[in-house]
Amino acid sequence: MNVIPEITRKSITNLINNMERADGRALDEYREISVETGVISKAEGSARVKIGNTQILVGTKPQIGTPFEDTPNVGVLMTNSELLPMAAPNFEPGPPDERSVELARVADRCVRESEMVDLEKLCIIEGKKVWMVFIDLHILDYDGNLFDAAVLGIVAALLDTKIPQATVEDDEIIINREIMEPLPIRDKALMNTFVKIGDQIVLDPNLEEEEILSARLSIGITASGKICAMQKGGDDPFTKEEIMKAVKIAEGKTKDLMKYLENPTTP
Amino acid sequence: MNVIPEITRKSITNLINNMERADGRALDEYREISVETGVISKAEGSARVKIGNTQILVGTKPQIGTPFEDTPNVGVLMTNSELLPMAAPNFEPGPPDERSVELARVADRCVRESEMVDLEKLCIIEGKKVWMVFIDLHILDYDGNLFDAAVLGIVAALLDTKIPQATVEDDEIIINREIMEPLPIRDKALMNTFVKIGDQIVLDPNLEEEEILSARLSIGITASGKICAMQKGGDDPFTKEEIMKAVKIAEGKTKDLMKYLENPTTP
Amino acid sequence: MNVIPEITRKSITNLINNMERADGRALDEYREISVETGVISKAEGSARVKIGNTQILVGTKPQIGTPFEDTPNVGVLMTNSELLPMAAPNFEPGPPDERSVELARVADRCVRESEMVDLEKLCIIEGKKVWMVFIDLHILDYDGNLFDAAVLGIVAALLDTKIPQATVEDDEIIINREIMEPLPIRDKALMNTFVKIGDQIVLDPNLEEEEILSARLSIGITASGKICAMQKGGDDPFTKEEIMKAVKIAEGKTKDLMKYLENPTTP
Amino acid sequence: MITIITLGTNLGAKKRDDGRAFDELRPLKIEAGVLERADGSAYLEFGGNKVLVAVYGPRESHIRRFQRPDRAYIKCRYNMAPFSVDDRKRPGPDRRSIEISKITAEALQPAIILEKFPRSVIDIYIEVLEAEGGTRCAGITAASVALADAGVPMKDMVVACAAGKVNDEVVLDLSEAEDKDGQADVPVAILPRSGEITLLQSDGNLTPDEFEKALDLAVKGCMEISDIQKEALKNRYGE
Amino acid sequence: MITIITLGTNLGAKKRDDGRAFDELRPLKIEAGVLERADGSAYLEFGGNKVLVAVYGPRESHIRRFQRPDRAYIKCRYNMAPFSVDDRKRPGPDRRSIEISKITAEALQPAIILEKFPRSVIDIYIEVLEAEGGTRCAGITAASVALADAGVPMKDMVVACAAGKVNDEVVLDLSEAEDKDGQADVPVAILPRSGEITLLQSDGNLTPDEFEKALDLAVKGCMEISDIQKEALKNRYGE
Amino acid sequence: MITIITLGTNLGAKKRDDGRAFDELRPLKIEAGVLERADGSAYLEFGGNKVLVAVYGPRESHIRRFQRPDRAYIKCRYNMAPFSVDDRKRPGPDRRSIEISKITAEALQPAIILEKFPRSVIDIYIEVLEAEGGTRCAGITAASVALADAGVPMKDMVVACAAGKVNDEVVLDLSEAEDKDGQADVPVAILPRSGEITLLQSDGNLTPDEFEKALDLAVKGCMEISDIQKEALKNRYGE
Repeated sequence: MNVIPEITRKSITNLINNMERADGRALDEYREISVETGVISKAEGSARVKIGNTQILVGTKPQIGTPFEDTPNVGVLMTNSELLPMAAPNFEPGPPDERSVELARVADRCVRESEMVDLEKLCIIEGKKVWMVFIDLHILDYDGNLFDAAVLGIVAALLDTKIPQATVEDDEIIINREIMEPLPIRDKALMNTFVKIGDQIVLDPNLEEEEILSARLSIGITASGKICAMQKGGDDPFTKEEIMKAVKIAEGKTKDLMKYLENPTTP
Repeated sequence: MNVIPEITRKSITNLINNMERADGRALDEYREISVETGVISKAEGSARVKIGNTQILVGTKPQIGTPFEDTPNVGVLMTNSELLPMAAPNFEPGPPDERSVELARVADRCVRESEMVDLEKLCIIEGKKVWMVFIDLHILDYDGNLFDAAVLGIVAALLDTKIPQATVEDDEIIINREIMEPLPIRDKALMNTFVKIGDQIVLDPNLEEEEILSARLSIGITASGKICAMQKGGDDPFTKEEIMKAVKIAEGKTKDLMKYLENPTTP
Repeated sequence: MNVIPEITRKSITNLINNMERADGRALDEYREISVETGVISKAEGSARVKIGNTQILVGTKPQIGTPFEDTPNVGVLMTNSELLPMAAPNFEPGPPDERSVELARVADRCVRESEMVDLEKLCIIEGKKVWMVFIDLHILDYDGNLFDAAVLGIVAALLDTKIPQATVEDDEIIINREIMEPLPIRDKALMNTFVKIGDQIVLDPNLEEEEILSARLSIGITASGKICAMQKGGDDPFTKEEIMKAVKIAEGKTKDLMKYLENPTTP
Repeated sequence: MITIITLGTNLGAKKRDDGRAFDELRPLKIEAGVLERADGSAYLEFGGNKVLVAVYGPRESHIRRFQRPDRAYIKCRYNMAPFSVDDRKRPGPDRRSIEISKITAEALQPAIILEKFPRSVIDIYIEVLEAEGGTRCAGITAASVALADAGVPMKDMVVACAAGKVNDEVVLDLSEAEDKDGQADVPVAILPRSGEITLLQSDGNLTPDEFEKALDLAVKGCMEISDIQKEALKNRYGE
Repeated sequence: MITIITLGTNLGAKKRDDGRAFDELRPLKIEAGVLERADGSAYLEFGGNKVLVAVYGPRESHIRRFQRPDRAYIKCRYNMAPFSVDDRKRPGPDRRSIEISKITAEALQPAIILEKFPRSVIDIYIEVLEAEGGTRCAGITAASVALADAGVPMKDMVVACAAGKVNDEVVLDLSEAEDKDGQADVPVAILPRSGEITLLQSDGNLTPDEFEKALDLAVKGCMEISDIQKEALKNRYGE
Repeated sequence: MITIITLGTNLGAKKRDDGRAFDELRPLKIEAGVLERADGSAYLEFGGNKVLVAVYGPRESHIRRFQRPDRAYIKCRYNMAPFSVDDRKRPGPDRRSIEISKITAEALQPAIILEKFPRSVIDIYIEVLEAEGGTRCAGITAASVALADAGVPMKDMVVACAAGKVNDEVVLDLSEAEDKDGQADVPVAILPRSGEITLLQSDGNLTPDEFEKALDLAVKGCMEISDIQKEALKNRYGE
């Protein structure tokens, strides 16, 4: 548990109540964002995302596995997240804690429900073998707003991912790593996270803002304008008006964010 | 570790030395007992048992699995128990502790050694596939004497259990959930738990009595009058005479208890 | 963490700086060594090794398993070690800690890299089934120098190991326990451990010496004179000269140690 | 114990697979004070869901991680019984139950007057005995009753209900079958007095308009369930 | 170190598969003081069983869970070596070893004068190096010797032995093969001076009469083993 | 950030599979101060290896096991990212990473002035983001830069490099392919000022002469890398 001094809390809150932020941003403004892809050669897809000083590395690894019984012809995305102890002084090594689990599950739902990847095309032999794409979030530096960085990183890494050609001959699967094919992509979704501080709703909280938030709302929106995920957090409630205002802002911001996916830096 | 005040300990012990109990029962008398079956629709068998304020929910789930190598034509009963943190102020969440393990293993032995279920009839393909019946003990409210409640609950749940018809055609197993068959039942066993307090042997201890017991003896007896399980616990010894006296009482009490299995309440 | 009194530390160090040891040994002298094999009938190979009061029991168990993907025609040795809580007042029950892991891994590398066992002969069906030999180190009494005792025990146990004949007929493996064959042995290696105390390099440290060592060096050497493993430990550095001196001594000492493998006691 | 079947208001409209109107809840019953040892407890049946909740506390915490100098700490454990679902669930927490435990604690917290009990902990144990869609909302609703039964001082009694989208229609309180085949699920918890929202998730695909409609419908469902919560307490404690 | 082969008293009677009479123990040997670091230790071979026990303490406990204000706490760990059985056992506790550890502690406890060492712990580590039926009794018997070797003050020296039913006969001290094919197994531990019973389990099918016969037979076996325990200590410490 | 390709001195000699001379390092670049939250950090690319190191401390330890009355305690965690290798690695420590964490701490410790910070802990977190042979040496080299970046007082800056035997030749700095097919690998860490050795392992088959040659070659490689470490710090902090 991080404790922020009462005086800092007050000064940040007062600023925000006056529609200002300590780092000079507008209430609905993101910090500087960068997206690099293809950063890990051994990963079939990878992306390094920075939002301000928050830094996440995402790598994907496709493996052949067995489909779930109730969806025999559908591939699988598996999202894991590690809040590395390197990323913040109070993160501990060990199995994922509840924050890490929530992050991975919300990011996973946002990507899955956006139907970004055509999972049926990842089926190799119905009921028997499908591609399982492992998505690992490696949180390197934590300065707030992991949700938006995580989803941005996952989407960039999935767009970067190539899987080997898999063909079936005589009930045997032949993997040809000479022919690498991009994932079957249909749509894209990104996430916008708002927090309530004082009387205001503020976009993209940095760490200091996260530590004094009273409530948090993350909204996932597809390129086609659908809400595909939402997650409230924090100890205080929202009014319906606050929620609908955040949805409104998110619709616009998502379009801006999508641009970072178009020309990612490659190392 | 629960600590009971010395004065309570003394008053309970004095009463018992005078052949009386704080709740008015005779030394060899059970508290009020109720047995309901069919309480969980999604479980293939279930029972809710109350002995006094002790309350246990038992559910069974048959699954197809591989038999043990040394018993290739025999199905399997697997008993697990969770002392839920809801059941007592000092129960902690987490993997089963030694009390929970002992409870599950003693109850399992009592049911298994009674040969209640004809496990050979649960074989589907010898050496390859058998029915494994998972029996889960969910301890909801803990007011003493979990052993007797657990065995009563398991036996009631097994009597309530229906498994789907499984037939073999061309080395494939066909499960027909339209035809649900009862388990092949041969005998029944129940358990009677005695504790030593002061100079006496007392049946069906409630929580207060358990906390001051010096020794505990649980005896499993079949409907056909065989001793199928026994387990001593506690920090003090028993004399042989005390043990044989408990066996004697248990023979009679088991017959009384069996009646609760005949017409269980259904919700 | 064991703490040794400063006065003991000084007296041991002074002795060693004068080329003497508290138990009268020369600096390059082992304590009394004994090797017994065939001590556990249910293990396919076993050895009990004592170096001074340090006592280790090693048992081997061959099992049929799947080879690693990159070495499809090669059997597997798996070395595990348990620093049993019985062996020292400060050993705790639980999963292997870093000392135990290091011990098992260094001993494993020493034996594996010596190419003592011809692992290709442990292949049963290429790419599908090989013998996996589990080697379990059971540390019973800990008075220093586990590395050398562990390797001596493993090598003795492997020399003692018999595996059942496995033949393949119609893609089925037939295990014949009537015909037990020794492991295919090619070479042997043993380990010599040196510690730096004061200005000197000392062989075979006992517990007291281990507790005041500034650096540790374990050297594995084969019967054919090759260095097959080396591991430095401890908080202080070595000079190159110290390392080469230890190598020199180890070459001779290994030959002496090998004699203990020739006529092990059998119970 | 009281049972209610909400009849819904658009009776003439198209029906759902289980015959309910689009804005109709499944049958619901709540009973308070069902356990002996717990400080407070509640049992709830909601459609095919069976949920049991026990509350212990506020009580002293001996674990520093769970101590707050100025208020009580809410610890919540959502757990599914192995036999509560079609395929046996392995005992112990999984990622889903860890997330639900976290958001359930956050959903209940705004109602509880935490400042009264510095350094103490309130344990909420939610056991799903049988699951048929909507267990997280059922757990929150039952937990509020168990908190009240335990005498924990609260500003209001949190209540939860989901709405969602099935066959392109926005509907209230998805059953298990509807959740599986549906297009979206929006679980919501509110403080009924102020209408403020303490839990909000959305899973699926909704236009902003559909989302608003679902949110409004879920809030309406919450208000109906809130009455049944109060009845359960009245039933136990009188008016 | 002493070895004894009990010859049994009904030599004319039907024999068992391994040639023993019905009331005959397997060969047994016990050695005290076999480890350097432990405060007390004992090694026992009983038929094909090989068991090593170390005792540490009474010593200060830094874990509050293991502190009692008025007496010592007995911590027992029964463990099987991976190579002790035909199919390699995975290292670490399983449900069987957790139960045996618990009842072993309870079996030994009545003999130990715990009040002398408030707040301290006595650790008993039982390692089954080779198992051939009857390891829990072998562990208890060896642990008593190790406790004595450690100088732990005791009222008496607990001793354990099983009886059971094989081929419809009540027999003493079941071997692994007899345990597997047998009809019942009754492990018993006693305080030999008073004859009181500190461990009792029964697994299988017995009429009350058969049970009583088995119990008597096991107690008789315990008394014989008790003499060998004492010899082992005399052997180490003199009369 | 600086990049260097060591050309090696025996250019006329037989080359290796990747074209390097026998005594030639892979391309190496080190950058200090790459993370915001950590007290010190460094990023290193060495051939195909990518390693990130963060240092926290010296800081107070609240875990007694990690407190020393007279000096700081070094805690090191070497971890491989799941995507750093061809087949996804399961998250969490395995036996290999536990051993490497231990010897890395021992390799770095002799350089750090521990006595200055009694009862405190210095946490070193090494993340292998991509692995291509030689990650333990890369981790140690980068960790030294991160420690310096964190302002931890040190006598010297530990540096590590491996030599080994491939195709019967002693060569410097084995790549992943060479390590796999090679005959021996000898990772070495030194204090460059004194030339003393703080890490030494050997895995494979070497005659004593070959071993000495490999050790000398590894030390030579260390000295070259040491210059690049210093450049990285100069680059960040100026001369």
